[in-house]
Amino acid sequence: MRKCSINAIDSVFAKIAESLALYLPVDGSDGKATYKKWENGVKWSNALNTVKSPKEFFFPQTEDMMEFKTSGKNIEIIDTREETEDFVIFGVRACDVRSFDILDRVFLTMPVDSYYASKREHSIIVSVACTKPSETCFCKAFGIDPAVPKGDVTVWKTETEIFFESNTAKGADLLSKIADLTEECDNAPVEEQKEKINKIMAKLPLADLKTEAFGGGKTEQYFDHPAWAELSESCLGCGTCTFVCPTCQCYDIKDFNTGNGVIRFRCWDSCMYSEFTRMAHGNNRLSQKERFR
Amino acid sequence: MQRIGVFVCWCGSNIAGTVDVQAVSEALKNEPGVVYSTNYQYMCSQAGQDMIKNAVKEHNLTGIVVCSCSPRMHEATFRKTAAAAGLNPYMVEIANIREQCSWVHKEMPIGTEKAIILGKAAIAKVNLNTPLIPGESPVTKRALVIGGGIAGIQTALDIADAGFPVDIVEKQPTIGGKMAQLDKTFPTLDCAACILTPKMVDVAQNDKIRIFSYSEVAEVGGFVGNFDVKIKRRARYVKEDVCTGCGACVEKCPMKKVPNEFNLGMDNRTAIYIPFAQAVPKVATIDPNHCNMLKNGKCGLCAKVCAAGAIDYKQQDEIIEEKYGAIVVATGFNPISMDKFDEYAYNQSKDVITSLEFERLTNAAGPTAGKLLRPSDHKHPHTIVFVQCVGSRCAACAEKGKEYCSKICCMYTAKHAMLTRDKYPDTEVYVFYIDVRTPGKNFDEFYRRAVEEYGVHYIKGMVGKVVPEGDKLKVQASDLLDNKQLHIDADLVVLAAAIEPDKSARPLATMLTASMDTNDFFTEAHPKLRPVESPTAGVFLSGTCQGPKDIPETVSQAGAAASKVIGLLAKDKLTGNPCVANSDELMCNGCSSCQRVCPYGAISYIDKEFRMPDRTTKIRRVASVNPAVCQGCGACTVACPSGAMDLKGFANEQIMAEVDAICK
Amino acid sequence: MNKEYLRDEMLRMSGVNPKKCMKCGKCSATCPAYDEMEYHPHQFVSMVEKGDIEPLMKSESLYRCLTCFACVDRCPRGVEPAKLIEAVRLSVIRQQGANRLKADDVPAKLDDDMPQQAIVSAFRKYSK
Amino acid sequence: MQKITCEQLIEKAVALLNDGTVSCVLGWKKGEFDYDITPALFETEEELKNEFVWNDFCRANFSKYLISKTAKCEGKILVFLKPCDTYSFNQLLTEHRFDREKVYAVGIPCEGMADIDKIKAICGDGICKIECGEKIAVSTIYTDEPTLIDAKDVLAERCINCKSKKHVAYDELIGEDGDVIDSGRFDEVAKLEAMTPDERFAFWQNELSRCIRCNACRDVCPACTCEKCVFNNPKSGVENKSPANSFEEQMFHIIRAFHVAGRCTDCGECSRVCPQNIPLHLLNRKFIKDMNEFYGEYQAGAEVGSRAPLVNYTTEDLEPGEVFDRGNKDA
Amino acid sequence: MQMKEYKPLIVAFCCNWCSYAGADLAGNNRLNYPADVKIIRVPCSCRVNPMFILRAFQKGADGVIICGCHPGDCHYTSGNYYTRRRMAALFSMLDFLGIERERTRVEWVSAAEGAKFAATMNDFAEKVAALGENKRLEDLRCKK
Repeated sequence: MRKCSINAIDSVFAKIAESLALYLPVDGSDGKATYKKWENGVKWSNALNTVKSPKEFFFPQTEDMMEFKTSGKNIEIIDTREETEDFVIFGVRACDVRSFDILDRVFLTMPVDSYYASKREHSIIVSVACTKPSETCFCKAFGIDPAVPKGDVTVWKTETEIFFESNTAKGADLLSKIADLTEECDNAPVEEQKEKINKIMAKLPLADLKTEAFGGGKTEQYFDHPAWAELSESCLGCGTCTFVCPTCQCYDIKDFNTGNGVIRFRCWDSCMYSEFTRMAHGNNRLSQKERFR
Repeated sequence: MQRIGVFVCWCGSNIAGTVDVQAVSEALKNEPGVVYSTNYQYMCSQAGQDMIKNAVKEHNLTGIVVCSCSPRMHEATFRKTAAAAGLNPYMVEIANIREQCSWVHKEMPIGTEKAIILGKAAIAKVNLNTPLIPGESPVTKRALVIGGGIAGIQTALDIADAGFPVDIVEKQPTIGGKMAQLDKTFPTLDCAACILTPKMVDVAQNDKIRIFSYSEVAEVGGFVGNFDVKIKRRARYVKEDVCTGCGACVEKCPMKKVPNEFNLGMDNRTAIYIPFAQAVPKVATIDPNHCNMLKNGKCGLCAKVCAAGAIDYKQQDEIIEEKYGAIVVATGFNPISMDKFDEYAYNQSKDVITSLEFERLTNAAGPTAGKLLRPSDHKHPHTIVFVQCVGSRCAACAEKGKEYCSKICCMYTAKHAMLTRDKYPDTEVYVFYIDVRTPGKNFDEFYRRAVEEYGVHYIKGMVGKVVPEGDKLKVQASDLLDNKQLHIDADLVVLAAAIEPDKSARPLATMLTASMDTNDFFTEAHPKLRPVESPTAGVFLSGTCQGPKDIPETVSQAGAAASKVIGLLAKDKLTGNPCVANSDELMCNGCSSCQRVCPYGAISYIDKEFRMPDRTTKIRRVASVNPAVCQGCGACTVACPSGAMDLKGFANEQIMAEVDAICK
Repeated sequence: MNKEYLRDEMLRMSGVNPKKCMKCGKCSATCPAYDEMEYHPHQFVSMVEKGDIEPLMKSESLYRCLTCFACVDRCPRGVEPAKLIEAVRLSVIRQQGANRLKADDVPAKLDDDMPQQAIVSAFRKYSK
Repeated sequence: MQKITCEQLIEKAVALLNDGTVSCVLGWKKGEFDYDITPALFETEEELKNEFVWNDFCRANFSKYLISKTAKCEGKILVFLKPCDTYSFNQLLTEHRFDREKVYAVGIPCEGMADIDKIKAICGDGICKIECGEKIAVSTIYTDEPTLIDAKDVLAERCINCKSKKHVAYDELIGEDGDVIDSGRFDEVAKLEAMTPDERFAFWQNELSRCIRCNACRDVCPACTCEKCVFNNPKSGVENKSPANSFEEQMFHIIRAFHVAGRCTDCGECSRVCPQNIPLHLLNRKFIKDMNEFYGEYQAGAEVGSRAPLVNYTTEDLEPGEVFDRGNKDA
Repeated sequence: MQMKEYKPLIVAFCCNWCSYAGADLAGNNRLNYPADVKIIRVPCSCRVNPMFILRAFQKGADGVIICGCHPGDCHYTSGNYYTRRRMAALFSMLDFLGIERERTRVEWVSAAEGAKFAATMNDFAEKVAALGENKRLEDLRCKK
């Protein structure tokens, strides 16, 4: 485990940014945090989390897939993919780190989504432990430990210091880059923080949330539960939940005619939309209740 | 996918001079959907059109793009060509590479480049064209003529003559209008009554014509071929079908001091009256404002003397509903009020009169039995001053006069002057004029006769003021040619008052959604080529409601309007313009935005049952466009937030495709 | 002096557009001072339009106009001849020493029948 | 603090339910947390007594729900309307979006609603309990004592600039009716207008670039009641699910604002639901302000059946080029 | 300082009855205006949806002008009055978003005003050219 003073963090960022693109949560004018590329003067946000999850680094909201150009009556297909440079996502929370596992299960199992895979390969994830979870947090229910987030490097932030620990070779490599700015240390303050977080977690309103009711053969049992009707009653079908969700991974593939050719791109889709999975015969989710469920 | 043929026209050198037509047809060959592309010297020629027809057959074309002159020129031509080749005429688009390309750009490369882009835009549009079939609606074979003056009478007679039933709505108790009040008519000087009254009788006797006199149009709904009209028949307190017009009631009526409007108030009539001897229908009418029986229930003399038992004091206004295929507006004119012309002392002296009053004064059936006597003292006037352009050509003050020329005054004043000198040679007659306007057959000769043969003093100049002094009227005027100011002691001053549309025209125009100009004259669909049609389909214009005109002109326009009506009524079905708005009921939410902007009232709402995706049904209010009424302006399409409303032939997708093609 | 310049100056000063005139002569017909004038109101309009301003400037007519505005009121085209006359008059009396009525002249012109207002307005009209 | 108590409303609702006037009640109920009060349909006295809520967090405007609920419900629906909600209510009636006969509207006075972001800014995250009384008492897991906050200090922006405390539609009113307020709601728009075009462009780029096109603004908007939005309709030519670039972000918001122009009652729901805190209401207010200035004061929803400025005209209207001249004069 | 002569792309929506005919008249009289102006015929200026205007900007137009009959002369009686209000509102909104004012215009051109049509297009093209490329309402994908 290595550490540095909290005041030194900007120079750590500067060091990383020398060789890698570095992204981290930054406060916006509206008080909400978003991931932004680090450059001199950009400050790491204290916010608990960003509005949009970092899944966007691997699975952007819109992503060009290929391009067609026509000349006369011939069509040329252009691969618009570019080699991704290595990049660091700094300050990812435990829950978001876990979401990558879920996305990986979708995008990295056969057939592998090469667009996703390429970005995933080039990424170095630096997670950060939570110290002040919100009342809306329920990560424990999914077996996520907010005090020990996964990722290539895990970071703990105390009042005065920042602690680093690498979990992977990529992570070790990153830490070696900033070795000059950090020093080896013991993990006592980190352990102390972990304990504190666990106590807070127990106090959260959703601490007792259990997921046992779902999964396995129980889905059917709950499929026609009246709660769906009740819950979907006030749903407007806006889709915000799916767009901010770190694990929602539905997308739509569309063509855009630029006038000089056609760009085929994919963009996020949401199961909350009435158009979602609409097929020639119509839609298999007929009302907001089905979509909500 | 369409199979499009592109035909580039050289228009001789008009296009080929600045546009490389060969390059254009080559470049457009590769556009999506294009299977054939060629160019030719004159595409609109018979040979050119044959070329298109052959290409349609040979290449199985489904769409045609002609790169040529403005669509305003030859779109119709090429649509007919397409139709002749078995294509839907609306599968043709024109790229305007002449007026908007070769004629405005000088350099060949620039012109060619633009022509190619315009061609691409037209191709992009045709790719999205769909065959359009004009809607059809049945035609009610009955016409309505609003106004029973000479214009309305002539129109009604001509329509009836072609075998179609016609109804005339006249707000006065009799038809006849202004012409019935005239004495003689220029330039032939036939007596107005002698030529008008036989026509009135014809109307009365024609079994195809119904007269709703003393009636007004209360409401107009529907559209061309299918108007629904409510006519309000005002209570005349006399049963029209029973009254024989014997006049016994008029004789006995004790209320004899009612100003007689037919003689412009220059004498009196009774409370129950027949406007004039030749009135049609010749039926008595009780004036409720003056009848003692109706006002306070005391009298009832007329009912007692009526042998036919036609009097009915309890009669009520009645609403008649009728369907019509066409409506003719013939609401006519009135002289403007002289109240604002203090300088002419019209309101101060009885001996300052308008020309229409002069007509009554010289009419044998008028208040003086045709003798020209001054209204004030019934003496014969020896010096008469006629003033032209009173309120006409007056641009200074809208409240006072009218900016336009009233057209008829020069001629009737010449007539009045001439007739006065003819009957009373001892009278000095002065006519003050700004210009004498006499275009018309035998018109100028007529005016010259007044000057040369009858010795009327025509003076170029204007009357500045008229001051009553004793029994004389002191007239101060200018003589511009002599550069003198004249002072004439006149016995009678006659003002050629400007004419204006009848006051009922404006509310009627609103009911008909027919447009009017700022002077309240009805606007014609085209000032030259469609002079008797209103822009509102199925509404036609006859007579002075459209603009000042004399009797011959009115009669010819009345005939023209009738022929248009006959042309319309002769059809069993009307085919409309297929480029009309269309609402996608699945998307429409019935918000009414479109209805509010529709200038034609073409949009209505219906409750329609929809099958929902979850297999339930739902009743929703949705917009429905009447294609026979819609003129295809597209105002509704932009008012519609959901895009449910679209315009056929100019659909959102089509215009966007053009934008895309242009902005490549 | 340049005709066009003079004309434009008159039009600018008066704000009148003589082109609106349809030569009906109603201004002259209505003018109470017609016979006193060498050039009559309608002539003012047409002469100004043609640029024949100098004869007008020399004419006594300028001072015969009563400025009663009858011509302005009656003109069917809204030409406002009196304003043109006023403009020509002003262009004369604004010249050095061209005041038509000097203060010294006033006492001599007084008579008992003349209303005070006439004096005051004449003084205003005829001197700068 | 609200002047009307929750008990009063429950009592009214129960009475109307029991005497058969209405068959269901559209009201508020507690969500997962004390501050996320959600709209709910109540059908029994028991549900009402157990779950109905009325406090400083009952922000949702029910008007839009009436479209689907009136179509579904057999009998009449009781709906509680805050003054601002009544404008949307009327506007939807103007557009024939639901059957007035099927609604029993009870107007309730509103003292303004609290903005949870403002509360969190004061007392931090981890809120476990909120009690609305004289003051709003907020307990968090990080503090022992609840923080007491004056509701006036945490009013939502739209409530600070409340345009009217007057109910323009109701069958029955509980409490006293207020007046239309001369609010400063256009101040922010005027401030932007006073900027240079470059500053304005920068401002909006910063705001709109955050848009994730979740469509929450549209879906909550009581004026956006199209059966199918043009942005969902592949045939419209502007359909998109996600904004690919700054153009599409701008286009969505320009067109949306244009489509609701003259129909927007300025209820502020769009900005409330935006997860990215984009001040969308400013676009709508710009249209309202412009139209007030160009064509005379017009408040959408103030009366049923009124003709909105964009579906109306006079022959003397100003020319499109003149709107800038005016702008310069004002600036 | 201009690198290459910059040619703006201008889309003109012309109503069929007045302005399109006015453009035809400009052609009849051989009155020049820049070839950068491309005309799209619409039945009435009120057919022009704000979406068309934005679409044109998206696809690379640098200026959009809408021409219709003079107020009071609309073939459909009131179409251009609605255009006037809609475009006033839209232009004001574009301005509010910081889009250059001179990129959009409404002009009334009658069928008799060929000269006005040409003059308007010359003037508009000049003003748009002075602004340079449309950067604020562009869709970079369309500029590849």
